[in-house]
Amino acid sequence: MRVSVQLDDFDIGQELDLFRNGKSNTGAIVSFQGIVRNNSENSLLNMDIEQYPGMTQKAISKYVTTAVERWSLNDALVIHRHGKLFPGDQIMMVATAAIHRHDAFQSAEFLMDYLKSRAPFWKKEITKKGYHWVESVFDDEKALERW
Amino acid sequence: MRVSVQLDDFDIGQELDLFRNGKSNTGAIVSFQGIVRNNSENSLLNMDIEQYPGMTQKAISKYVTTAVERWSLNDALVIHRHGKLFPGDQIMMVATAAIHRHDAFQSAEFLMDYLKSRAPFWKKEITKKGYHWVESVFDDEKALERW
Amino acid sequence: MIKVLYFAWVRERIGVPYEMLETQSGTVMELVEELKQKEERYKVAFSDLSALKVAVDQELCEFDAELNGALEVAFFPPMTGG
Amino acid sequence: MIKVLYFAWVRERIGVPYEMLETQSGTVMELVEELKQKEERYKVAFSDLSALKVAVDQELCEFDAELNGALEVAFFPPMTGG
Repeated sequence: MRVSVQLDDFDIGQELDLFRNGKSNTGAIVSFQGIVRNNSENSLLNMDIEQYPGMTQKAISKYVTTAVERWSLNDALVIHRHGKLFPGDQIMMVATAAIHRHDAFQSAEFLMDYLKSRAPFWKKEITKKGYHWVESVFDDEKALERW
Repeated sequence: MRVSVQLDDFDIGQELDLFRNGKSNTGAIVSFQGIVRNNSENSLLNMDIEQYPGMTQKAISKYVTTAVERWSLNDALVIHRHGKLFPGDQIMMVATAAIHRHDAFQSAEFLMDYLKSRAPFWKKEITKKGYHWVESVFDDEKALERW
Repeated sequence: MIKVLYFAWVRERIGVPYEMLETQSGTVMELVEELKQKEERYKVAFSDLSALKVAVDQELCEFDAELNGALEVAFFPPMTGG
Repeated sequence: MIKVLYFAWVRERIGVPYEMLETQSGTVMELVEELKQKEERYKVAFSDLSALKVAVDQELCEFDAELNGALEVAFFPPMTGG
């Protein structure tokens, strides 16, 4: 299990290669990659992600531990960036490794749902007209109910 | 959209990097990686995957087209290997790109469920004691019902 | 003439990956019966049709599917890819 | 002394990322009321508590949570990571 909160970009291929090695009964790896997407007017200059330094790592680790136990995962990985990001940049990734695909899918979705609404990150979008804080979506909060 | 049925291994990092480029409203990419896992006695020497050459590409493409339409995907990718594979080798990968994570997750699961039970591949496991054809699992057939 | 293909253990039981056949059978089921009459190895391979799947011209179908004009019929166990 | 932290637009409205406070408040809610009495900017930031979340010692909690012995309280809007 690894949780990294970082300013720097990451190489998803390298991360998945490291992640795959050494568990001879892993049959399924699911990864999720979050990317800064432009807004509908294509006016996004950049995004700024603020975090709560003391709490972030701890909160994510708690959800990762829960996922590993609940779905008997062989391994789980979360990388989340903060700071200034541009359209097309990677924001974060999650990877889960399991014997069977269903556990890998379910746990990756669980982690994403919790990261979205419970990990202390806040996104600010900077456009030509100014900036605004991204508002949380009702659906994201709602998504937690199924777990 | 790309479907490749091939003998050769692939580099998932390179594939995901290519896949990510050039769709400015993609916010979510989900990937699935299937890996040859050893059996419970750790006696697997290798696996041999047979295919129905004329039909494989066509059948997979049909499910990919269905997924892209049903979940408004920006892109989808399937790579599936055949031939002789060893424990730890990659068997296949699926990747889906969408605006929102839920569509990317759902379509990747849909594609996996259909590939498992509807793409013409057959796995043979070779162990020290001989070989046997992997039997289809009731759950895999059952998984199709939810789509 | 129709091309009949066999995969996985069906291929092993019948002994060839494919064969070209002259047939008057109107449906897959009739073709199966015709083959079973021919030789023991077909009887063995087709003994339990619930363990088999069939594709006509590379499309999955049922055993009561018609053959009219088909170029290819394939018999195989349930798929296990992915 | 307790460290009070603010994030995102809460930080912007209050004007500082954190401050050290001497307080007798027994719950988060009492602390919020105490701050609102102090200055207009707190009143603005805490005007709609349903739009805010709170963590005591880096654990999410409700506004009626007790403060006894807590080292850190943080106020922020709903998270939008991932």
